[in-house]
Amino acid sequence: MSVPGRDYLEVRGIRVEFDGFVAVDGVDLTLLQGQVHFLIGPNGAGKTTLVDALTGLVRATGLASYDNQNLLDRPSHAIVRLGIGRTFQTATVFEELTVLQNLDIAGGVHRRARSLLRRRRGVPERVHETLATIGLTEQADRPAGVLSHGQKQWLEIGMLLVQDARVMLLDEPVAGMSAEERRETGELLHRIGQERTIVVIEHDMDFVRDFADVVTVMSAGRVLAHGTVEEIRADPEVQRVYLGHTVEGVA
Amino acid sequence: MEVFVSQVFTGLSAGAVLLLIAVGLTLTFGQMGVINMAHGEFLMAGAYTAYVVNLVVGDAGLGLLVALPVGFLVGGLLGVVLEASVIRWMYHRPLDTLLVTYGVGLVLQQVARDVFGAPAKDVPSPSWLSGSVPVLGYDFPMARLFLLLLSVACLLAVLALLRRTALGRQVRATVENRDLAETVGISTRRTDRITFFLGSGLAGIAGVALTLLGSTGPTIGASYIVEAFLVVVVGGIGQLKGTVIAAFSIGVLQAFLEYATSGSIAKVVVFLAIVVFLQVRPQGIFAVRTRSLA
Amino acid sequence: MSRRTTLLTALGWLALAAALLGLAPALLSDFRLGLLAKYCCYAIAAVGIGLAWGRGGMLVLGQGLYFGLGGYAMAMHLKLTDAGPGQVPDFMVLYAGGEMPVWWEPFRSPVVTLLAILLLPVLVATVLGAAIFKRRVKGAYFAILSQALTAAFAILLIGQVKTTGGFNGLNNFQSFFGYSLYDPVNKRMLYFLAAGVLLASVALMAQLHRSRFGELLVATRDAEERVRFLGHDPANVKLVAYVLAAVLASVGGALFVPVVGIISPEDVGVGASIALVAGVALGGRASLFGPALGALLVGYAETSLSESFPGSWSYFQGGLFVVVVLLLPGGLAQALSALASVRHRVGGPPGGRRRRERPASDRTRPGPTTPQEVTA
Amino acid sequence: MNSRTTRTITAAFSVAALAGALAGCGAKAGESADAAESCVETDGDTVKIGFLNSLSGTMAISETTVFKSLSMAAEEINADGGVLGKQLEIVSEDGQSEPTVFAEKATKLIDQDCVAAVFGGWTSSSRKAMLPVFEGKDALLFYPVQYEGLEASENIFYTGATTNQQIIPALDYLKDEKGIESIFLVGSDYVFPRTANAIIQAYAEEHGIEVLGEEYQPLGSTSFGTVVDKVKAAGADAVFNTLNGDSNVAFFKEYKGKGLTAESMPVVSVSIAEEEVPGVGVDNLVGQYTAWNYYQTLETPVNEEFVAAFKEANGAKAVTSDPMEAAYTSLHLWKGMVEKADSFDVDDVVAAADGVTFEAPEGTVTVNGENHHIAKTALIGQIREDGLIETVWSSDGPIEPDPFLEGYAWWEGE
Repeated sequence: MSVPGRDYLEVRGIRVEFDGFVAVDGVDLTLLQGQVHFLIGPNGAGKTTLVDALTGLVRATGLASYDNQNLLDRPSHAIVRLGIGRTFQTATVFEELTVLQNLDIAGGVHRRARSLLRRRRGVPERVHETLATIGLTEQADRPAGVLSHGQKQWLEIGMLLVQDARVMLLDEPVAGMSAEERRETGELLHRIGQERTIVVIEHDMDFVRDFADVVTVMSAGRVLAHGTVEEIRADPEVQRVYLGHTVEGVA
Repeated sequence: MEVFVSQVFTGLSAGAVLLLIAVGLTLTFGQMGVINMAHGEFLMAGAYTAYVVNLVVGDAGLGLLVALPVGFLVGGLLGVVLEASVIRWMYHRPLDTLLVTYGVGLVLQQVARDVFGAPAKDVPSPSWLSGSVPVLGYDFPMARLFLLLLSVACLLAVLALLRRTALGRQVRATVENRDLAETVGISTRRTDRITFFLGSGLAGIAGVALTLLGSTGPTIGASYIVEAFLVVVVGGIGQLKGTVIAAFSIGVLQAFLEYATSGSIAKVVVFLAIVVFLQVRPQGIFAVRTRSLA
Repeated sequence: MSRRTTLLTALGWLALAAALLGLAPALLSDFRLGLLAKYCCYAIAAVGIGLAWGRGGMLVLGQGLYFGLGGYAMAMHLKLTDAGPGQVPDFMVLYAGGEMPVWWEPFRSPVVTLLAILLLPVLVATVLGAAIFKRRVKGAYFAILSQALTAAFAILLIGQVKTTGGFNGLNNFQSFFGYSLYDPVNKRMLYFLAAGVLLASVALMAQLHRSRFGELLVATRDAEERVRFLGHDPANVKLVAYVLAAVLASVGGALFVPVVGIISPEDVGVGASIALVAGVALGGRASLFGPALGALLVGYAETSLSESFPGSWSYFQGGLFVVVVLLLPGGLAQALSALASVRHRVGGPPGGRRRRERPASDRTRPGPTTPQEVTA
Repeated sequence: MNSRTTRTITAAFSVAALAGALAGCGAKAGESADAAESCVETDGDTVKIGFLNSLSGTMAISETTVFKSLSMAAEEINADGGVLGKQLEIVSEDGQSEPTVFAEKATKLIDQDCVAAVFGGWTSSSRKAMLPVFEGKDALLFYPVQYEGLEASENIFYTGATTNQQIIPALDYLKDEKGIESIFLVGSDYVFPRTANAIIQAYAEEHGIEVLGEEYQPLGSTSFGTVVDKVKAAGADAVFNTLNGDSNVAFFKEYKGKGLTAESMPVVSVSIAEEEVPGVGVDNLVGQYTAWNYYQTLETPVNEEFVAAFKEANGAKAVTSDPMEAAYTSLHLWKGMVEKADSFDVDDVVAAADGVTFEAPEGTVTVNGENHHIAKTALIGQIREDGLIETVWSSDGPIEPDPFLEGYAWWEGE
């Protein structure tokens, strides 16, 4: 069920500048549905800033087209309403709300204003499904604050699912997770990635190698290379600038 | 032309008063994100210090000169006590600090009322500050001129302290990035306390100086505090140059408006103008690019 | 919200209703009942502050503005009905040569007046709130702005002696919608009205607290940026809470006028506005009954303290802010629930546990977070 | 319990509350409600009276002294055998400088404490706030401060000056003695200065005096730079000052700072009495004028006794002033009325009021039964080096009170 214009996110010539410092310098990317994209690069490469630009957090010039709309013209919440969701480096869930309430609140975008004034009755189907998908069914009634770090990340991803985000931009989702949790997260991403565009910013090269369909390497605000894990490994430019001295996992 | 000159000077001197109060606020607000509503009462303490010193010394001129440093100490010590007893526990709750310090202010006002009595006290002005000097055909009252100079002097002193000393570097580093400052070995606790001493001490000086213009009563500080905060907000938090511009522009704007309309209308218009201004620049005149501000 | 909480809430509400509508009228003299009616008016405004501040995280230091809008609208109507059709209020005859400004004219109609009491605050709060929240002015900035606005409003009122009664305010009302205000029976009626409205507004809050909107508001308070990435504009969420708080303050002010018999700039200024916050802080800003009970308690304390020790009120109010906000940010509600060791859930006391919201990347480069970071 | 039940209960209660409220309704407007029965207790050896002054807040500065002189009067009367043989029992309440509180406390004094009369109030706003309370409950208030006139309540006795006993004589003085041709008006922004200045405008027009400016500052304002600039630029022959409280300090400091003096441009103030002079600073005030009906320096035996007694009670540094004297007088006048009526009943007291006199420190005062004000002598004073005020001019005997200025053809209500 491919909706025209909604099966890819196209980025052309995005540029972000802070007081003369160019953080993102003309990035072009095409992110297709059904693939798990990884965005890697050294600190300061501009990965998070790029995601910030795509989600309306920083001003950027260029074009980021999704569903025939230019994202760069819109405020954050309107971008979300187009079906683009993101997570942050530090998991931000509503710690005083329960897991269930966290998921439920994420579904709010699709509710009409009047229903907001009513109390929640029963659990919406989508929330149920999501609880199962992210494996938190048993924690449904516990405050999100008591979840483990990994579980909070899953909850965030779950919130994106309830939101029905077609594009998910995940900023280091497995940082601080155990090996077991990483594996589960990776599988989760592949499961939900079938019908979605998933973009993951990541430093952990094992994780990248195991789960990436496509990898984009950024450096100094530019795209250095783009391709499968194997192609990236083979790219001499990447090896010279980046892989050679920092990452042993891929080289 | 005459009106223009007189209103510019009147406005500048009113701005100087605001500046003197707001500089201290900018320091504490900027560095610690703390909204100290008791700042006005530190000012009041400075004014009463001038009154007491004058009684002790018995000479208006000498009294003023003694009262300025003593007022600085009194204000500063009150600030340190407040910081150590209350504010340090609340750095993560800036909004609540506002309410707590408002409460402290109420108590201090009532203490002043109980100690000094409700009637306003007059602190006699030194003879060398009575009368006026002609500037561009305008009789600039000596007292106001003194205030203007004092306020500029205080500002320069603060700037020198921030720019030239090790302490100043620590303060600026803390404003810039508190966590980073801590990791490079700056004791932010100590820096906070010193900044609070400095900011509150300036309020004390402002209080001493204000006795030249008006009476000394328990509510003298409360009458300035809202405007002083607006100056800080308009200037951009933690931005001394913004504070300076804001204080003088608000002072001059008010002076002209008041000349054209009335005192009440001028105040209302200035307040509304500030709200509109913040629409255009929610960050104030100079935005700070730092994440440690609340 | 669990069944048990719902039951407790309902029982608490019934107890409050029984106390206000049954116990109080039976036990109190007319004079004391009149005072209680006044506290009820404050409490109605306090309920709104509980929503905006406790639940929404907006420290509204200027609710006097809305209290005054409702109060003055009501007062103008009462003055006009006392004057009689086509006539001009007494103070205008004395101080303005009998000239009445045009904008007084609509308040002759009781319907227009009642609508104004409800809609004026909606209008003003929407315009101000939209301007403020859309520009992401929040935290301390917002508190200071709201305070400056109410200060400006009070100064404006004082400066317009001929149209607002100036510093004296509006007073000397004879009747309230046709009922004599000199009759003690009618004064009791007013008490029931104020108490009834208070109960209704608490009930409205109960519904809001457990509604999805209530959850969204708490979420916005605790992590505004995160809410933005749920596809909501936090400005709108806050705006709704702010406007509701404004309406409640306005209604409180409107009832205050016949109950107390006067409205003056003193009742709407900076001091009066912060005094409203005092009760909310004491009772528990985020709790359901806290703001109302706190306001009633503070009102009572003010009266009884000032009757026995003049001047001690300042110490009490000041001390209350220091002790409660510093040590008991959740107010008496927090103390009670700590006693009952009930674990709090949604919207438990936020103080002390609120984290600084920093969702975006955290690096040493000039970050992407400047516009919304300034306030916490 | 589910939410529907809760909601139903809520609705039911709200309706019940509303219904209860409406069902319990009493008199409609215009109908006479059952007049509240007075609960004043007069059978015992004592009778209660209420003092209502601001003992906290901004007005405490002035009103505390009124409270002291009222207390002194009560002690004197009690030592002298009381009123109709009953000792006075004082119930004191704090008005907190807020009109709303004044109304509330007045209600308490009347309903709860059942006092025979209340003494106090200072600002116009406090009086205006209390007026409906006293009229509604048919009780008595004695108000001791000069005010803007245009009022005569059946339930209030005004023992301070009305405008024709203070403002108009001051203008007469300026016109006849000082020969001024122009004047500048400065006041705090509230009803007394506004009304006073309206009267001055009308007077000036009638007598060919030019009003060169009329400036107001919010109450409590201390920024007078611009105002004094305007005053100076206008260059009037005199300034009429109706500023209140702290504003006077800032105004006079600014005035002096800009080189204006009592010789070059005299200021007549109507709200600065002996009590306020030290706060404003004698240096700033020496030589300036005031308009009142009493000064501490009056050389009459009654006043010397009054001043001595007040210093005895409150220390040698204490000074006496017009409002204090008017408050002191008000209690004695009430005593006179009660004894003339031989009753504490409000209606009897009011009926007996006309013509009651008292040898007050300011001279003989007489109650006008029609408008409830008292005849007083107007005195223009000049502030001396020692902070006291010296009479420089006085009216020819007591002036009959005329709160609505009916005897002045040039005044038509503004």
